Amino acid sequence: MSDSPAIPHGAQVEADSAHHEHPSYQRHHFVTFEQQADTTNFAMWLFLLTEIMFFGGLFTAYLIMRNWYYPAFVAASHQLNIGWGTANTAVLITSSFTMAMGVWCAETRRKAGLVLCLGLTFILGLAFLGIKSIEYHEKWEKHHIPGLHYSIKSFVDPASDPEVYKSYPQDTGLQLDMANKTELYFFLYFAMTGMHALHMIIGIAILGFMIFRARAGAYTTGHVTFVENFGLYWHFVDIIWIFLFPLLYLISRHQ
Amino acid sequence: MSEQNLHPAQQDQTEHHIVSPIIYIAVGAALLVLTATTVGVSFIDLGIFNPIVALAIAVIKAVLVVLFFMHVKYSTKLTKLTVIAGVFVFLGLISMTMADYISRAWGRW
Amino acid sequence: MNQISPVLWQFLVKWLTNFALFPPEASKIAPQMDALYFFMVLVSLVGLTIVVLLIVSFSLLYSKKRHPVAVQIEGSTLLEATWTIIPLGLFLVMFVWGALLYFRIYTPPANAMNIYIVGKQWMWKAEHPGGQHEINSLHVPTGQAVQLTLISQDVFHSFSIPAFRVKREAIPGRYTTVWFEATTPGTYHLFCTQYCGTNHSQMIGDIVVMTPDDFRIWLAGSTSGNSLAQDGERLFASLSCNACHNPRADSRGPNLANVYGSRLTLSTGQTITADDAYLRQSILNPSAHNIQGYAPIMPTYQGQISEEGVIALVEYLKNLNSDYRIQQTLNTTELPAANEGSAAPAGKSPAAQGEVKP
Amino acid sequence: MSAATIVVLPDQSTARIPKMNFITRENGLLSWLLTGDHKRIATLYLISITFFFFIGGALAGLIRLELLTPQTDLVAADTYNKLFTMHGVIMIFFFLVPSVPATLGNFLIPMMVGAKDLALPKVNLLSWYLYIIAGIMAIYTMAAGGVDTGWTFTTPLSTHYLNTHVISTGLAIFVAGFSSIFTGLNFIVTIHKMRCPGMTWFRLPLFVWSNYAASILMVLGTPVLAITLVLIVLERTVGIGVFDPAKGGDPLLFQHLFWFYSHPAVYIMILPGMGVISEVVSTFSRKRVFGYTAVAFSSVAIAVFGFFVWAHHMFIMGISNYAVLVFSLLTMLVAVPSAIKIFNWAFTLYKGSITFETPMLYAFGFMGLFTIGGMTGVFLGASGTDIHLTETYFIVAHFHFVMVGGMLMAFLAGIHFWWPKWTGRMYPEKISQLAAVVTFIGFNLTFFPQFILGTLGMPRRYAAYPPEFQILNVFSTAGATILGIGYLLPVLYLTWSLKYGAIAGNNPWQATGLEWQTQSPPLTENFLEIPIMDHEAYDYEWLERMQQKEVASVG
Repeated sequence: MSDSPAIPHGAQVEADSAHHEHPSYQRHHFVTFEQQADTTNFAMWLFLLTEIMFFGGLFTAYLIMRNWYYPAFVAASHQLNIGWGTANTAVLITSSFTMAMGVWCAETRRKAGLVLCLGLTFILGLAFLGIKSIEYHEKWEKHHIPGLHYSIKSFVDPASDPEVYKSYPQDTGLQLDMANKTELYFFLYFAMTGMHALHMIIGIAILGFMIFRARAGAYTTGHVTFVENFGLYWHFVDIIWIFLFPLLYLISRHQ
Repeated sequence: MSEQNLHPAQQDQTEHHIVSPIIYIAVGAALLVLTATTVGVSFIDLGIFNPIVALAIAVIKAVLVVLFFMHVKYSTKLTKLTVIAGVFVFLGLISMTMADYISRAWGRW
Repeated sequence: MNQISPVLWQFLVKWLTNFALFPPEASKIAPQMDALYFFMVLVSLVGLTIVVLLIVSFSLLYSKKRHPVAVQIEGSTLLEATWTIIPLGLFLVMFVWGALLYFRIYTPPANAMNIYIVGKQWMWKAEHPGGQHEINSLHVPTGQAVQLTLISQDVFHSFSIPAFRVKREAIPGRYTTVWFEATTPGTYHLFCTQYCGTNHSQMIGDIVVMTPDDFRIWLAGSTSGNSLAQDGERLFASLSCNACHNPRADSRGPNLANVYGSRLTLSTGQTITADDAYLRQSILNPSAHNIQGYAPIMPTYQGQISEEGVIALVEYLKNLNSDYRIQQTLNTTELPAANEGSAAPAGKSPAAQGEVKP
Repeated sequence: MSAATIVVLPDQSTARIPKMNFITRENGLLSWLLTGDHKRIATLYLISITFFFFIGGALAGLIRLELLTPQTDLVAADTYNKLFTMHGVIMIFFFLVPSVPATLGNFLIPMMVGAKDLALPKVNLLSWYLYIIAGIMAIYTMAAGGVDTGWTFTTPLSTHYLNTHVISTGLAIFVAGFSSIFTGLNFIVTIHKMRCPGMTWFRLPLFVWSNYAASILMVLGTPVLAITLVLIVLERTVGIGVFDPAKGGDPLLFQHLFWFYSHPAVYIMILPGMGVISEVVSTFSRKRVFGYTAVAFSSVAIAVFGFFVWAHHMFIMGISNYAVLVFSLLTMLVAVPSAIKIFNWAFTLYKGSITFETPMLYAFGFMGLFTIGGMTGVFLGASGTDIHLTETYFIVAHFHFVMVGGMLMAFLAGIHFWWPKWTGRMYPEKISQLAAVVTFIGFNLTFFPQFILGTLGMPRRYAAYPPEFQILNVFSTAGATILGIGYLLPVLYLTWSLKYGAIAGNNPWQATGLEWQTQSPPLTENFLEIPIMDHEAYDYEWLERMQQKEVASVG
């Protein structure tokens, strides 16, 4: 099988005699290594489908609530710092790019490049979480954590919040009942970004493990499936953010 | 196994395609430019079009990531179908739920 | 039999006298519902008979003994099309028929008498427009369309009258409606059918259907003094609603006379019909519908008025067809001082005096 | 019953269970707990779901006993509420959803497609461990005092008005959900990527098709339930308000999200059962399934339409009229593929050569009961009659006809059909036929009166009820007792057969599936060498030719 030249990573490996010319990383129940790679790739895609639906419930809730309590969602969204949001988007997109490059390095068997790319992705991922935690901290200080000493002061009286009021001087105070609904916005904000951050944390943990293994040369001998599939996961997390960013930060900028 | 009887799993396999880094750089740059665009546009008051433009740009970005970073452009039909199925059901959930909420306001008839 | 076991005999007699196979038809919609129901039963029986007949006759005809060698048949497009299209057609008939029925049950006629129903764990409270309160029972006349406007104070409940073939969930935070026209006097079951906690099965009551004359007597005999609208009027005054909502030229809020049923223009430019749900929403979540031309200063009364209080207010506003009444309340705001302390007429505890029965 | 039979057993005096098979391959508890073999995991699943089935069944027994009299005399109302809640949770999430897929599907799909194992054996094992963790959490919940929200977790009741173990139950279902996601994912990947040479899509046994359809539902539906349960847990712990009307949230949103999973879940439960019926009906009438393509595509159609009918659970809850129309129409459409299947199975018998072994009896039971269950579903899908019948015993009877009359019958049909393959031994035929008949009678006696009760208006989830409903409830309870015996019998004789049953040989039913062409119990690798599929599914002539060839070569 593996003597077919069309298959770049059919790697001539230290084949044991029982399993003629099968690479060591091929599981026994697959006929060929390509089948294995294809299978795990497809499985990863299906897993991402479940992830789409997992976030789907939150997106649905967000759209419905935004539709209902539009002024509250607009006012609450003005609390988010577009600067940090943009920075984070850029960071995440860059990390996606380095991840894609990492996959390329693995495919073309560039060990140093792979370690570098994974390392960069790791650092960018941490940077994203760092910026996110700055934003979370700001919410904490302003008492915008739902369910926990939540305060609607900034929404009833926007002038009491000079930083935000500076950028949105057109904001008038919300009536009490509508101001209360900002808590829903912040809950959904924390649920969505929190769930996203959780995926990032899991991703970063796996990245750490991968860097360790990549230094040992595990992914540059033709067995790139793991790096590729992790790449899919990482890009998926990126895509979620690509939608979260405009929905949470941008679309209410001018309303 | 016999070489004549190709495993069906292999029939819809494409040759593993390595995407050139130039494409990655181009896509990465495009994504950053689109991010800048969407932020920029959000500072212009377009009324109802602000969310539409923002989401349209987000969709373009997502499609770029899916096609190039995630290699779907070079993948089998099966992968493409998988992505489409996921998006279809996701949109089904959102649109049919939203349809109930929006049409409630239309009154009885 | 009687000699063998008197106990068993008693038991059987008790059973058989209590035994029911089909619910009484006591509303105008019930026969229509049953027509569709029996049509569906018929279709099901025919379908089931066909399936059973096929299985039994094939089993007999083509058992291994009689028919040792099977004949391989690929399928038959014609046959398969038949049993795709015929069921589809039947299901579509049921769909249309069912939808017509659905809209009939949930679209009250304009002249319907409105009764408010409040569900709470674990009782039903009914509020008649005349101010009669009932708990776990509902008196209705025959020959008169009755609309129920339902709301729940806590969790989902479901107001079900099997004899009328109607049912509607009472949802927290939203009005739902259902209507019926009773035809046969008698006492019927009222069930809560949506699981609502520990004593769900105790949330039952009686629907008492009376002739119009009896009903009038009952109404007169169980009045609590004030009509629902009058309760609302007091509340309107005690909450000082009239401080803003009055017919003066410089009033801070829109004048509410004749507001019910009118088209209103919101500050967003949308128009909306002022129905029960709208009025309720405007009292509890006023910011959801700011009226064009008025500053959004209306405070929320969420948590300050009970559902019954809101109902009284809504009923008051519904009947408010002239400025005169508001001016009256303006002049007499100070008068009902005794009512000042308790924000809601619920404070007068309809529970205590409501269940006056004829 | 006809004496004619297709059972062909090897000569019992010389026959032996093959020394080398998946059971004897390795020994010791660890070899089972760390196995990657789909057949061993299926066995683990079979034991675990049987355990949960009898817990759920015991709870059902208590429910029926309480309903023997109109008063709350056996248990108090709150205990009764816990009983039916735990019955629902355990039966749905710990028995019905994993029943056929995780046991029979796990055992058979790799063999049916001619693979050595599922595509992702470790994920498969993980899925079983998740199931066990979830099961332990569910049992903990019961031991700690139970939960009384009803399996539907209606908000705001479940979030703000009850003080029982909602969180641990929610998390248990969350974990069980991931177990089922991984099973479904594994099946889809296996069916796409692991088919043996020659195994085209239209040569796949219909069991594979229907499991494939169910897997799609599992993969795309379950995550929505997962996030909904996370929101419920957050609502209880933090008080987030998305489902709380007092804070501006919407309890109907919960209903939407919950039923987005829980309606397709019904198809997750029934589709694999339909697959079993296709196999059994074909085998015992020695005939290719009538209209293979139609049956295959009807499974997929059910899966696709099944996603977009969820709001028919909410017709009386105040969703918009337009939504009612759309969802009611789609519900009618989804009923059609089920009708197609029923008639196709019935016509599979036409000009067949039918025998009446136990699996076939169960399959007949399925066809009759599922017809009733499906048709009564139409009563509930038509928006008008739904008003009167929903939330009453009619709906209880309807879904028990589908789930118990349909799915459980199919499960038992499947267990009896593949038991010889699984264990290498036959069970006593006469007593198993008796069990099938007892189950059928008990079932009808239990659940048919409930249709009448529902029409009368008896609400579901009532611990006490008006006295005129008693006589029908007594019938129902009596039926439940018979049904209980019907379910206990197979446990006894199947366990007995493990040691004393006749040796089954490779293919006791003369069936055509690839799984029957290997030894019983199979090897760990399933086949000595990867099979090549050179014939259509259910090709009995091919089987005959092959057997003649074998006889010739032996002779």
